[in-house]
Amino acid sequence: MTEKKTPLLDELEKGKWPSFVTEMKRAAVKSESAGELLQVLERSYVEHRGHWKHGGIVGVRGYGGGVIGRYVDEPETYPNVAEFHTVRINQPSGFFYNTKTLRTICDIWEKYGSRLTNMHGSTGDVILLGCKTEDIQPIFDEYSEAGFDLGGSGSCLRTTNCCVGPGRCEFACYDTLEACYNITNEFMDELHRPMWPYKSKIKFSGCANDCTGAIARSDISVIGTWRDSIQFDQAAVKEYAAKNFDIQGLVCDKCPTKCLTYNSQAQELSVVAEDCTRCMHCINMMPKAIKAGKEKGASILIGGKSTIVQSAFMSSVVVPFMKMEVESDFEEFKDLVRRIWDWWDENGKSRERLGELIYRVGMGKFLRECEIPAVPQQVFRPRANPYVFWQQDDLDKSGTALDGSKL
Amino acid sequence: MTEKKTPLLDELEKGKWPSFVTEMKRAAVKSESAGELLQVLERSYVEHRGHWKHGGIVGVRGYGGGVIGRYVDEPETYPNVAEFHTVRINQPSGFFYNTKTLRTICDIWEKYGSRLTNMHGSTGDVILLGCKTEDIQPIFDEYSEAGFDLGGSGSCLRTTNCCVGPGRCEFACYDTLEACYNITNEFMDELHRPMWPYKSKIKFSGCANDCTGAIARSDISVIGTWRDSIQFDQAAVKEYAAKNFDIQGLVCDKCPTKCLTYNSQAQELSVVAEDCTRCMHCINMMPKAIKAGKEKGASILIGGKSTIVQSAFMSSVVVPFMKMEVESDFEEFKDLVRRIWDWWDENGKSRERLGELIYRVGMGKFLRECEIPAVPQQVFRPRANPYVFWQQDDLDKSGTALDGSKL
Amino acid sequence: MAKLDQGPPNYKEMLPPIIKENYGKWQYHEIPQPGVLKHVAESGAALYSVRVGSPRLVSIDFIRDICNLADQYCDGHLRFTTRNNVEFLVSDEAKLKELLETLSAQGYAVGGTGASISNIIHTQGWVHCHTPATDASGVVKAVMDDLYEYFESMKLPAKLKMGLACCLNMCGSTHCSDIGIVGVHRTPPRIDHEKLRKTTEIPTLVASCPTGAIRPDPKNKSVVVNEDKCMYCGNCYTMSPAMEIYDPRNDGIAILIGGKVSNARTAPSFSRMVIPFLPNNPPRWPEVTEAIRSIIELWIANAHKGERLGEWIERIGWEKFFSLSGLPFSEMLIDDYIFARETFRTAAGFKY
Amino acid sequence: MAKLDQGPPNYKEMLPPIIKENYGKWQYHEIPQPGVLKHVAESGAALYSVRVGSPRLVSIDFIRDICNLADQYCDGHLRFTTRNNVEFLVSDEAKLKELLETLSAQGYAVGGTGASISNIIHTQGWVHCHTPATDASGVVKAVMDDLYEYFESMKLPAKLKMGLACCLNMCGSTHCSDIGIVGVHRTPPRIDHEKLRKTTEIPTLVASCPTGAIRPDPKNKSVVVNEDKCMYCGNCYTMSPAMEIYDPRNDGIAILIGGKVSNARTAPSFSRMVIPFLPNNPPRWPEVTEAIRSIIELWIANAHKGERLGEWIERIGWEKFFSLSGLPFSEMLIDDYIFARETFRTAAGFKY
Ligand code: SRM
Ligand code: SRM
Ligand code: SRM
Ligand code: SRM
Ligand code: SF4
Ligand code: SF4
Ligand code: SF4
Ligand code: SF4
Ligand code: SF4
Ligand code: SF4
Ligand code: SF4
Ligand code: SF4
Repeated sequence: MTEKKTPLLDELEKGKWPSFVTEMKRAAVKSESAGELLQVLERSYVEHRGHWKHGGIVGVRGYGGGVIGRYVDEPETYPNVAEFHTVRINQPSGFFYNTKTLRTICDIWEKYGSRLTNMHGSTGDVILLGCKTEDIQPIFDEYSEAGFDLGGSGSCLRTTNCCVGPGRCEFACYDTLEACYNITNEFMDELHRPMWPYKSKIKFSGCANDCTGAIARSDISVIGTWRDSIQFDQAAVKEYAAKNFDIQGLVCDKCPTKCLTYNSQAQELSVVAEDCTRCMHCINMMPKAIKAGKEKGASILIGGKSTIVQSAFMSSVVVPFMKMEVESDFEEFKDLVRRIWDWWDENGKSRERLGELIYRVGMGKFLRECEIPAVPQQVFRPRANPYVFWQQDDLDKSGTALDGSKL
Repeated sequence: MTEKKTPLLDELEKGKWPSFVTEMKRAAVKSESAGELLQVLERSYVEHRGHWKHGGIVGVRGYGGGVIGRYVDEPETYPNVAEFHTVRINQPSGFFYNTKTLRTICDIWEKYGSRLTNMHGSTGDVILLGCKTEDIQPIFDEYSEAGFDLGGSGSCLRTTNCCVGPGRCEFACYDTLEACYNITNEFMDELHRPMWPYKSKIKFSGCANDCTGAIARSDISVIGTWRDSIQFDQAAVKEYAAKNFDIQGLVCDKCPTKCLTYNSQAQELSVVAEDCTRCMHCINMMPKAIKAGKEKGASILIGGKSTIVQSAFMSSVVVPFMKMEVESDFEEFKDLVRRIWDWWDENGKSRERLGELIYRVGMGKFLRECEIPAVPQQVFRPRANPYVFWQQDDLDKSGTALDGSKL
Repeated sequence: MAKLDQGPPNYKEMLPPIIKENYGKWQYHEIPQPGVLKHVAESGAALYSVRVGSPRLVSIDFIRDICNLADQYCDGHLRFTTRNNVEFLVSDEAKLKELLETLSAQGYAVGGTGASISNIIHTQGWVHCHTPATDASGVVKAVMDDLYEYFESMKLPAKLKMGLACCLNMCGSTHCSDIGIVGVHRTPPRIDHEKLRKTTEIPTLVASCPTGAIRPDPKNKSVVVNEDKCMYCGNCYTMSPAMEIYDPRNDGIAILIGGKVSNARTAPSFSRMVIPFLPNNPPRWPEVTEAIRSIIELWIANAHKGERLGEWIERIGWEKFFSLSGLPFSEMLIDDYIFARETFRTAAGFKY
Repeated sequence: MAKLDQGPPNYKEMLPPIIKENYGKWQYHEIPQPGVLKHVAESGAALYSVRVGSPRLVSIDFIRDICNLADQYCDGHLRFTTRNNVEFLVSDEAKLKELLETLSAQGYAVGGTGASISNIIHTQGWVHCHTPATDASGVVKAVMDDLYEYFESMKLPAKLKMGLACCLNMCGSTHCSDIGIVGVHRTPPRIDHEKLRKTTEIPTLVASCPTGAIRPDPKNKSVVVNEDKCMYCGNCYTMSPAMEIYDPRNDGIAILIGGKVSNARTAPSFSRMVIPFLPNNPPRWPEVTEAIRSIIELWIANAHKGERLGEWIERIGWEKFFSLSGLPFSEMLIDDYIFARETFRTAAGFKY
């Protein structure tokens, strides 16, 4: 298949890091499109430019997204990748797989596609990289039959994503895997039928280490936390001390609020719980000895996104603490995001992400209209200007003649 | 004179802080306008509103500013303050006076005005508070004769201002008094004949304590500093130690860069000079033992102003270090501000302060067009977005077809 | 004819001999007692400066009084500070005690040095300006009376610098003060269409509104204000007398705290709004004096030695300040202007 | 007919028995060696996760290979990480050593745990996207080859998280990475007027430009670009295929550093530009790999233990970073976009 030479790409088969070129060549053994893709890429390496175009809308019946249309710019030269679309398959929570499921993915893709995938896309999907327009519906049909569904693309709820959480992490403050699964299922319509001003993303991290990068990468960032005090196992503290672990220097001195004290005599830790910001540092350093509090839940932060158009935004706190209970079906969270999306849908301009909208119209208006109480946790610091929008109805206007007449 | 009652204001003659009401009453003994001013003010206290209007342009021949026109809103009721203008007299550097000069100010004002003044206005002027239109020119003529000049108002260089500096402060890193005097004299035309988009202010502080509030209150902030290392008098350090002054806790622990070390054994201080940011803290705490470096000068910061219109701005560094030498007549500084004002004058919109203009068009453009080198000291941190305006002339455009044709 | 452009009086003529002799040669200073600075020069000479509070709005009688004192104790030399206090410059130590006694006898306020509250930088208010939302001198008098103990002593954790501005123009430079007292309007301007037609250039007026709330109304040869967009800055009133914005029932005072301008330890910082509105209640503005006193007492009780008000709050966190102070938090305090974004808590770490 | 809206496969069916049994009951973890995590549950059960680097762009053959390994050593269970690595989930300690040996024999890359460099989050590049200014997989391969020693060991001061995005859309989320590699265009879009007339809604296109550089040109039924206002973001090209922006001679890579997303110790922070441009030099992008290596080595040499790249730079100051690194500073690195102001040094304190 790959008779044509790829001298530049071949260079990238050397070195210790696993090679995507090798992977492309493996795919190309049985896939003509993968073979041509290598040629197109080699040419890009020579010319320092890409050769792909976006184009007409491609998709499956009943959905508005999930497929990214892509065409090579010289279809005559590269007929096998003239159409080379991407299909996004919604991944299982936490990227957990059994081999049967993975093999099913491979088997179907082998029938129709380039044999190339991304495991996974940057949002979280299984990315099936490169197929023809005519095959899109059959591909979907077969995957659907096998228990898979498409992920998001376009102005919709995008594929949600979560950290490994309680599946394998002692730090998880809520069930990220179940939250992601349950909430994704709740919002199937929002995921599959784009109808908003722009895309919206949710990421679930079990604690403030934020292993999904939610705060930077999702409009709605759900970050596990707790409301009471961190807990100590003082026997385990002593074990760390016995191993000459520098508790004072590496743990206490780096506590951002200096609320953690090490008594080196007694070899015991103590904390001023109300001053702890639950940053996770001490827990990270001494997982055997320090644990999160008992009253667990999550902070909800809103507005994260990358650079286009108004600059990158990080999410910021809107609900400092919310219970994320499987038992109550995450109702409080679902209600909240519904209110927020409705508001955004009503007020947002085309291609305006949630964070940009809040910035444009003001956090105060956002909170008021979404019925979220204002609390000091929402800001690093209060406003520096005195330009308050007063609710005119709350004022005593009896003496104010607004028509210009003297008072 | 003040037959009329002022029960609310009378309340403000009580208490330990010196009373402006008492001052107004003293003036009112011989000044009818001061008497009426008391009435107007009492009425404001009753009604919770002001009674002053701005109005037509008032001024003196040859100048475009220096006088603030003011009229009461009910001239029939208050004929003596129907016209009640303010004259701004440029103060001597550092607010130093001999009593002869002060008495001259009083004597002339007694002849024409309300007998009321502000010592001083918030920008720095001697504020002569309240006179009639017809008296403005004679007032100016007499003050001028006696060696005074008007300060600024309108879209001009405003009255400059400086800290006490070498006159009485061991911290002064350049001669603030002379700089203020010399530079004010250089820019008489800019001060007296408004011609810019808006006002521009300069304040001179002898060190980073910034006792004029320059960084917050002036478009051009000249803040004394040094380029080499702070100096110690170790004998004096020992004296502080002997008095049980907590050198470690109150000085070293609060050094922002932790570059200052106290050897409590030897009772000696040492510094990593290249890490010192010259914040003044240690010098403030131990003025007998720690001194600024020998190579003194100033940092020039640009753009400070208060809230109207785009929010308050603080000045930011444009020239990290400049010699401020009396001998060279402050030439480097004068050249710099001329370039900056010219650029502002050319590019600024009406009522756009320098800081707002720089924000609008970009710091990079400002630096480039004012021929100021870009250095990392100008920013806390570099840009977080990749939206660089590339100078197209520096690029290799030979392969770029800008007319839309294929490359 | 008046001489033009002769510039301010030459400061050199104002300096007392001790300063001329030791100009730029000062070695250190001490504060022997509140209100008295002792500066010692390399030559060994010592200059005593006695700081006296001033209402700033003073009669020429006041100026003549202090001139008399300066003649008597300072060989005719004195100065004012950048905070409008008077400083008597005493070069003869013998005269220091006498001066202090005289000042005390005559009821002058001596203090404002070191870890104290000095005078409040302030503005014109109802005395002379046309846009005030509150008075200046009156509020200052009420607050300084209330806090006088902290002016005449040096028992605060650090210096406390206050500013007052009677409207959002902020002539009092309250934007970087430990405590800023700002007069605020809360209702949109009222348009006097007739006056507007006579006095105002409409495009300039329209351009002056920072939020774009003013639209031209060509039919009416006037303008309309979109009241939802107005945040009552009064900039339009500065541009046009036909846009009156004062409103006795709704004007009042906002409190912003935690700013500073010195670079000592921490970078200069803006003051932050903690109370969006207190009523104008002359002559003594009790709501304002009480609010300020509570904040100061909280600071005294909790700050480390040497910690400015804002430095303390930044250390404990603004959310903690609100819980300690009991001040109500509301969306009014959340920034929604141009640079709002940097104030949002883009982090999962905070105190409850 | 396909079933609609059935949602993703249920993760519960994917979990190995040890996880089902100890779900939410994990007690602590250790990293016995680079690339191996040991999680111990309250029950005493221990799960070993072996992390293997992946090129992410993989063939189904690769997936089948790892399935075979998972069948052999993990009872058919594995997962991927949020950074696209593979994790073999070994519940039987006996099989751990065997697995590691097999992986080593077959040339898999084991590592990426603890204080190491893990995989680089990245994007499509020249492989599949239409707006790239550089390739993704190729640059990642070149950089990871060069830094491989830091993947397979844990000798860094702290974790180092890298991201690559092939254009300013930043799908690789480089904006909060320790090191972000971003493809940048540097010349304005080239308008294909004919195509534009056929494909593009002009008002939408005009609205898409963040700097207002695009004006309608009604005469020509097309648009004009004010090149002085364009900062080459490519947003117009996303909106219209008639606005081609790639430019082989001038496209390349910018390096942004010092960001993070975790809340540990310090708040999440954006990455900051330290190198505005490096050329596209495939296949190995030597300028890029060298620049990154120098930054990392400087960090290793100077940071405190446990200090992320950005935490180190914030401690010493960015001006100091520039003097230590010798990287040239220029106005390109000074922000001039919407939130520029907060980056200006509004303080007199800095290092030379
Ligand atoms: C495939 C993927 C990159 C990858 O290789 O993994 C991707 C690829 C594209 N992204 Fe993205 N984005 C991908 C994750 C992201 C992320 C990361 C994330 O979700 O965590 C971001 C940053 C976070 C965010 O949402 O802001 C991201 C921010 C963008 C943006 C800028 C959005 C913004 O508001 O700033 C665009 C531009 C747009 O929407 O027009 C964009 C647009 C695109 C388009 C659709 C460009 C286009 O107009 O054709 C790319 C299609 C490439 C292709 O050939 O398939 N992509 N994109 C990722 C999706 C895979 C998946 O479903 O799992
Ligand atoms: C007199 C004085 C207040 C005082 O009581 O001390 C004052 C009084 C006025 N200021 Fe001011 N400003 C005074 C110092 C300041 C300062 C402080 C400073 O200079 O350090 C500021 C803040 C710093 C700055 O420049 O930003 C200041 C910021 C303003 C502004 C807002 C400017 C801005 O860009 O934000 C205005 C509005 C304007 O220019 O239209 C303003 C406008 C005014 C006007 C002219 C309002 C008007 O349109 O009539 C006031 C005249 C009052 C009167 O009745 O005389 N005044 N003004 C101060 C001048 C006395 C002097 O010459 O010494
Ligand atoms: C007289 C005056 C300068 C003048 O030219 O008039 C002055 C004089 C001195 N200042 Fe100042 N400062 C003066 C206004 C200021 C201002 C501006 C202001 O008040 O609006 C500031 C900046 C305020 C801010 O940061 O918000 C200022 C911030 C300082 C500091 C830094 C304090 C800090 O830790 O942040 C020092 C150092 C110290 O006191 O330790 C200082 C130190 C000093 C020293 C000790 C300098 C010296 O060695 O002579 C002087 C006596 C201070 C004292 O009163 O305790 N001076 N000083 C001003 C007196 C105003 C007043 O009447 O109260
Ligand atoms: C497997 C994974 C979650 C998943 O669902 O896939 C994961 C797993 C763990 N993370 Fe993470 N993190 C994972 C991505 C992240 C991310 C997101 C990212 O990489 O884009 C972050 C935020 C990065 C940032 O701040 O820029 C992240 C920030 C942390 C931190 C905070 C580090 C810090 O000091 O800033 C910890 C705590 C620690 O390691 O001390 C942590 C700790 C951990 C622990 C120790 C949690 C535990 O007890 O199991 C896990 C092993 C860490 C290790 O590899 O050393 N994890 N972790 C992700 C592995 C990615 C990879 O293949 O390398
Ligand atoms: S975010 Fe927290 S709970 Fe989730 S994997 Fe990372 S450390 Fe564990
Ligand atoms: S979680 Fe963070 S803030 Fe809380 S005690 Fe530990 S290190 Fe300190
Ligand atoms: S700014 Fe510095 S030099 Fe000037 S008076 Fe204040 S402490 Fe002295
Ligand atoms: S001047 Fe400031 S930074 Fe320098 S040593 Fe003294 S306290 Fe430290
Ligand atoms: S703050 Fe406002 S009201 Fe007060 S003097 Fe300045 S312009 Fe006038
Ligand atoms: S008060 Fe300010 S915001 Fe309101 S209309 Fe006037 S200028 Fe605009
Ligand atoms: S970063 Fe840009 S070029 Fe790369 S995949 Fe995303 S949209 Fe495409
Ligand atoms: S590249 Fe960006 S800035 Fe330039 S014209 Fe297109 S949208 Fe506007």
